[in-house]
Amino acid sequence: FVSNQPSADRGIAPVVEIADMEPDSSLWGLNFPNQYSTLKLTETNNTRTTYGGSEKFSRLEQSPSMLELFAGYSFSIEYNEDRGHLNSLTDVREIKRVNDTTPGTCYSCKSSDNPGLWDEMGMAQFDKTLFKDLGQKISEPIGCANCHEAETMRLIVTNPALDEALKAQGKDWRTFTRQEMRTVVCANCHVEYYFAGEGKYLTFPWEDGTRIEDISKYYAEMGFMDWEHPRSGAPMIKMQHPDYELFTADSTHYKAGVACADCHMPYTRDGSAKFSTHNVHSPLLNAEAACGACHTDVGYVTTRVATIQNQVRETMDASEVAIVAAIEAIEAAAKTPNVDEALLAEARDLHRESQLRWDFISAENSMGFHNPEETLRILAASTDLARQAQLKAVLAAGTPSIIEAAYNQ
Amino acid sequence: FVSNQPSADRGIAPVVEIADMEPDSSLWGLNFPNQYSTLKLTETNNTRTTYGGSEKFSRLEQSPSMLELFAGYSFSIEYNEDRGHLNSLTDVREIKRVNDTTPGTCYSCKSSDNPGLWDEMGMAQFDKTLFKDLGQKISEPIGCANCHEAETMRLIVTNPALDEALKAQGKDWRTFTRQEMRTVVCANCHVEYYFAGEGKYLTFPWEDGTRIEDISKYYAEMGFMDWEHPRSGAPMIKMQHPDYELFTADSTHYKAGVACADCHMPYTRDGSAKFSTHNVHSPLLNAEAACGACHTDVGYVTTRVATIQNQVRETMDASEVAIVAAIEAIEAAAKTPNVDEALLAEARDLHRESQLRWDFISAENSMGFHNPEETLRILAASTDLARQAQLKAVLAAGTPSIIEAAYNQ
Amino acid sequence: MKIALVIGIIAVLAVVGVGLYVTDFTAYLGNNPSTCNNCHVMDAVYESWYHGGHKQWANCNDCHTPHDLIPKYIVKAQSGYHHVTAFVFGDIPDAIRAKESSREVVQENCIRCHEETVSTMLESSMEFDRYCFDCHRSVAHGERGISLLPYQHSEESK
Ligand code: HEC
Ligand code: HEC
Ligand code: HEC
Ligand code: HEC
Ligand code: HEC
Ligand code: HEC
Ligand code: HEC
Ligand code: HEC
Ligand code: HEC
Ligand code: HEC
Ligand code: HEC
Ligand code: HEC
Ligand code: HEC
Ligand code: HEC
Ligand SMILES: [Ca+2]
Ligand SMILES: [Ca+2]
Repeated sequence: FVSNQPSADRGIAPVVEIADMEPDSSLWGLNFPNQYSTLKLTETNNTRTTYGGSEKFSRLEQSPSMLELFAGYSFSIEYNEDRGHLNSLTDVREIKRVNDTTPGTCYSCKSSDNPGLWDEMGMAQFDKTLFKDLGQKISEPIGCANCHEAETMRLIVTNPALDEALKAQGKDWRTFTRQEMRTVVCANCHVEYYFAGEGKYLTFPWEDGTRIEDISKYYAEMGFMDWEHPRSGAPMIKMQHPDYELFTADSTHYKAGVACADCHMPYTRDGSAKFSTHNVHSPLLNAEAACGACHTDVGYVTTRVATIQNQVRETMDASEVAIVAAIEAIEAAAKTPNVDEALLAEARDLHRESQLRWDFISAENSMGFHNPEETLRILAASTDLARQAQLKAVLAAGTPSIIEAAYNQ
Repeated sequence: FVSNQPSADRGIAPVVEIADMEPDSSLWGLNFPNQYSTLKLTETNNTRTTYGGSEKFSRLEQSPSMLELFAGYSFSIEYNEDRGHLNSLTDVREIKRVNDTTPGTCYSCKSSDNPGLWDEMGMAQFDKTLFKDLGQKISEPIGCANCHEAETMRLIVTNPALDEALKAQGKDWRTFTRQEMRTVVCANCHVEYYFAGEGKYLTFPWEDGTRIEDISKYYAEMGFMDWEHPRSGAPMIKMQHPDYELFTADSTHYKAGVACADCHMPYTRDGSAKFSTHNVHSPLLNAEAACGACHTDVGYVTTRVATIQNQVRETMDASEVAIVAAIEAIEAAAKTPNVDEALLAEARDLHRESQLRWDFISAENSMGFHNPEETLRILAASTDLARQAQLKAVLAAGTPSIIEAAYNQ
Repeated sequence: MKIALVIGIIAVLAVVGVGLYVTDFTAYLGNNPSTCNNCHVMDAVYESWYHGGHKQWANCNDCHTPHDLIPKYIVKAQSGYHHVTAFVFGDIPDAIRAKESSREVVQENCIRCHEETVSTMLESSMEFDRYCFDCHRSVAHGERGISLLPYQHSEESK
């Protein structure tokens, strides 16, 4: 089973030939109706879970402290809960974070037209093109071509940025096992990324590793920042959906050989035909199938998820309170006459380091379940750093008076 | 569905009648040679594991910051790694924490003579008697009588303090199932406790619940303290081996119905018949039997234990650094002329709250494995509170100068 | 009322009829594991049993049916009915898991074969209140019971 091949029992023999990188999923659907019809369901899913689900609610209204944490950055304008794959195109086009200067790079993970376009124009050109112009060429949401090779139906890396990031680590996905690909295929998109240089070249910050400490080191060494926080003046980094990075950081399930697809695309029965459901969403909505294949007691595991997510939510709330307190202290310190600039800079660094750790967990999508221990370890560090930032601000100002008001709120 | 009637061909027929609460384990051993001979092994076990094991090393040398955290309290004099049950009497008598005023209560969990003595003199009298006097009556280490009822051999609660603590929660152990008793029997001793009033009456602080927040609330409401920290002046609480409290706080294994005895007393074979090994120690030393029945891949689970324990150790180190910093800040603040006494008191409260949370995990014996998520949640809170204590001290002093030296160390 | 009754009877007959047909009835009076595997939904458990620790010692019925003659055929009738109706009316659970009743049957059989080994455990004056397979999760069908490929072949887990 070392070879990366699709399962033998596909159910149906091909009725039509599918062109390489065919963007139109409905054509693939003629050969594989079960997979196509289940993928279609992702368009209309709308059920909410305690911390996730498919309803497009505003994450900013859900946790208002984000307005202070993301102040001055596009994520404070509009930031919603994610939903099914077929909504990718609609949602990226409707989001207010996009404007006339937005690069085409924003389409990278939103359409099955991409593999063809990357092949035709190259990723550098793709990313250089403005979002509004590139949009002319794009009409399909996420589809078969983002995950499969038409001829063999095997799972492949379609995003050049992932191919390059793996190379940078000396890895070649073509040597991966089928079970590994059941996780890596999601890494085409469910990963932290940034835009390198003027060309807004899509890049994954993995050169030093995929742990939060490695990523923060990578950004620090290249002196990268997404924006400057208007109140603290710190050079900030925004983290985005590091689902793959957190899950693969020695989590219980990852080390046990479990793949993303095991939980999010469990095998389903249609009569006697067995296939992977392509209706990808929260496994809590179909726990019987998603967890039941491995856990005899589904009630037990879903209850554990609730316990873990509540522990994480509570710990994350504390981090948010601490970071906001740090921002206020630094802002006030900066206003004090003859403030110690060196210490102030240290305080700003601590703010950056604290918030990017918090965001690594906040932007991740399982409220910690993908890797509970790593999640809580990171949040503990985030709060510690935020409190140190607050203290450094006081040292910089030379007087605690700057925080009295804020502190006693 | 499984009959409890002694089956026709009984393994070992009782050769001697054992008196109720018989202190001498060797007599019980005549009837149950396997259990006795394995219990004997606990006397000589001496293998160390990464964070535990049976070697009697000094925990103070292992983590010197304890000298600052326990300053002014007996635990800063001598504090060793625990070892096998048969060493209980030797170790309690050798430890330098004991002096002429030490109450007999310290024998509560160290000898199989206790059930008989509690029955004869009552626990109030037992606890009132001085350690050095009560010692005359005690010659046996932990033994069968601490866990079993002689006539039926079933597991029972032998420590009156546990019986009372359960009653206070409206629970009656006599109604517990066998599987529940396989955990509760350990709670005779592996729990946090304190000495109530002049009579040093052994009490478990469980009236509001067994979570750390419940316990801290309980002590706060009764205004209890174990000692005053000489440097911070805070009213401190020492936590002791809350193995039972942490494990039962909705841990993965507890919710899955696993009991202490499952991992620490796995079944072993003597020829054909299985019996529970009574050689209780770190399961990492016999993982094949301790974990292997439930987890086929023993390598996987032991590696996970290492990962979890390292994450916990790292997070606990951060808590210790923060608490020491808080102690230094409060000490310095107290020395400043016209310090704000109200704020100083708040800082001391924060020190107490922070350290008792850290100690709940530090005094627990699995380096977090018994309940990884709860452990990390608690440590995150501990560090947060310690940093707040440090800041409060600065506010009380009215100047950050008090911490410059300490902070930049 | 009458009609309902008639329909009811017809329905039952239909089920039994189909049952006899799809399940090649006489085969189920026997003990051949492959007969269980007549159903694709039994593939996973058959596979896991085939590769599991007990193949050389026990077949399906050694564990899944009581061993005093009469109850055996009652259980077979019951489960056979479950299986067939579930099959015919298509309400096959997402994850097929043993019902409490089957667990008890299996437990009796574990003990039947291992009585001597477990005598000490069972002699306790308190009821032995758990299943053997709470611990021995892998003896029968592999650690994850019905867990499907490719998980059981994954490189990571080895
Ligand atoms: C062991 C099962 C499991 C594995 C493996 C797993 N997940 Fe999840 N995932 C979950 C659970 C449970 C949630 C929480 C859902 C909720 O809160 O409603 C979740 C949530 C998510 C969400 C958010 C879903 C929502 O409701 O919005 C995304 C996105 C996601 N996972 C992606 C991934 C990716 C990518 C991988 C692999 C790198 C992965 N998951 C691996 C179980 C799993
Ligand atoms: C081509 C890019 C891409 C790939 C490949 C991809 N995803 Fe997604 N995924 C997205 C985007 C974009 C969204 C959000 C869509 C939206 O909200 O409009 C999303 C949403 C999700 C959600 C949330 C669905 C909901 O209803 O809340 C889950 C869960 C998820 N993906 C899991 C996976 C898993 C598991 C894999 C791999 C088997 C995977 N994704 C592969 C881009 C991708
Ligand atoms: C490397 C892949 C990748 C790139 C590049 C990317 N996204 Fe996404 N996007 C995702 C994934 C995966 C999700 C679903 C998970 C989540 O929302 O956290 C998502 C979700 C979204 C959503 C729905 C949830 C929300 O945030 O409201 C919007 C809108 C969106 N992206 C817009 C953009 C924009 C604008 C850009 C460019 C600045 C961009 N994306 C770049 C992968 C990507
Ligand atoms: C988000 C990623 C993703 C998208 C989009 C996607 N697939 Fe899949 N597909 C998978 C994964 C993961 C598997 C499991 C592969 C394995 O087990 O080797 C899979 C398996 C399959 C299989 C093998 C049989 C099975 O069900 O396990 C077929 C056929 C298939 N997909 C067809 C399609 C078609 C047709 C489309 C478009 C309508 C599509 N897929 C879109 C990820 C995807
Ligand atoms: C492909 C197999 C597989 C699937 C699917 C799976 N798990 Fe697990 N799960 C495991 C294994 C293996 C472990 C590790 C412990 C063990 O060996 O039993 C585990 C452990 C756990 C634990 C204990 C870890 C902890 O932190 O408490 C929980 C809870 C859990 N799984 C929940 C879930 C949930 C919820 C789902 C579905 C969303 C799920 N699992 C899907 C195989 C699986
Ligand atoms: C799921 C298995 C499991 C369960 C259940 C369990 N433990 Fe443990 N225990 C461990 C492991 C693993 C360690 C770590 C040993 C080490 O670090 O060497 C440990 C450590 C300990 C230690 C310290 C051992 C040493 O090496 O010094 C004590 C004491 C202990 N446990 C008592 C208990 C008590 C009391 C309970 C029930 C309330 C319990 N354990 C439940 C697995 C378990
Ligand atoms: C009568 C009190 C008492 C009871 C009951 C008791 N313990 Fe202990 N346990 C102790 C004491 C005291 C020590 C430390 C002995 C020493 O270090 O001298 C200890 C040590 C241990 C150790 C460490 C051994 C080593 O080698 O490091 C483990 C593990 C342990 N106990 C587990 C358990 C479990 C599991 C149970 C229940 C089945 C249990 N204990 C019941 C008092 C008790
Ligand atoms: C409620 C039961 C209980 C009481 C009361 C108790 N102990 Fe213990 N003791 C234990 C357990 C359980 C252990 C093993 C776990 C551990 O060391 O954390 C232990 C371990 C010890 C050890 C060996 C490890 C070490 O700390 O060096 C010494 C010595 C000891 N106790 C002395 C005392 C003294 C002195 C007192 C009275 C002040 C006392 N004990 C009261 C239960 C108790
Ligand atoms: C630290 C607590 C403890 C001590 C001390 C102890 N036992 Fe046990 N014993 C247990 C536990 C827990 C079980 C498992 C009971 C069950 O499964 O119902 C047990 C089970 C037994 C059994 C039932 C058969 C078996 O092995 O499971 C016998 C007989 C027994 N013990 C005899 C003794 C004898 C004799 C001594 C003294 C030499 C002794 N025990 C000391 C905790 C203890
Ligand atoms: C009586 C059965 C039993 C015993 C004995 C047992 N476990 Fe578990 N273990 C479980 C169950 C049940 C789960 C929950 C996940 C699942 O459903 O498989 C689990 C989960 C785990 C997990 C995943 C949780 C996490 O936080 O990563 C680890 C690791 C683990 N066990 C290690 C051990 C170790 C180490 C031992 C021995 C010291 C042990 N277990 C003994 C039954 C057991
Ligand atoms: C007619 C097709 C078919 C055959 C033949 C078959 N099964 Fe099943 N079996 C099913 C279906 C469908 C289910 C799921 C429905 C349910 O859970 O009741 C099932 C469920 C089960 C279950 C779990 C539910 C329960 O009853 O506890 C067991 C155990 C089981 N089968 C054992 C067997 C054994 C043993 C044999 C051979 C003697 C066998 N099966 C032959 C179709 C079949
Ligand atoms: C050694 C005893 C044994 C043998 C032989 C055995 N089983 Fe099982 N079977 C079990 C146990 C134990 C379970 C799990 C019950 C549980 O965990 O709830 C089980 C569960 C099942 C289930 C339900 C799926 C699940 O994991 O709960 C089915 C279906 C099943 N067996 C069918 C079969 C078939 C068909 C065969 C022969 C090919 C077979 N069994 C052979 C002991 C056995
Ligand atoms: C038809 C008789 C029979 C039945 C039913 C049976 N076994 Fe066994 N089992 C055996 C034989 C024979 C062996 C091999 C010799 C030995 O170790 O006793 C064995 C071996 C074992 C072993 C040791 C080898 C291994 O695979 O780990 C365990 C544990 C075991 N059985 C548990 C069980 C459990 C649990 C059940 C019920 C789910 C069960 N057995 C049902 C006959 C049976
Ligand atoms: C608390 C967990 C637990 C439970 C419950 C349990 N066992 Fe075991 N069993 C074990 C352990 C651990 C061993 C390994 C003993 C050894 O190898 O030294 C074992 C060994 C065995 C063996 C011998 C295996 C060999 O290698 O020969 C058999 C047979 C067995 N068990 C059958 C059963 C049966 C039947 C039941 C139910 C009546 C049962 N077990 C219940 C934990 C358990
Ligand atoms: Ca969502
Ligand atoms: Ca020890």
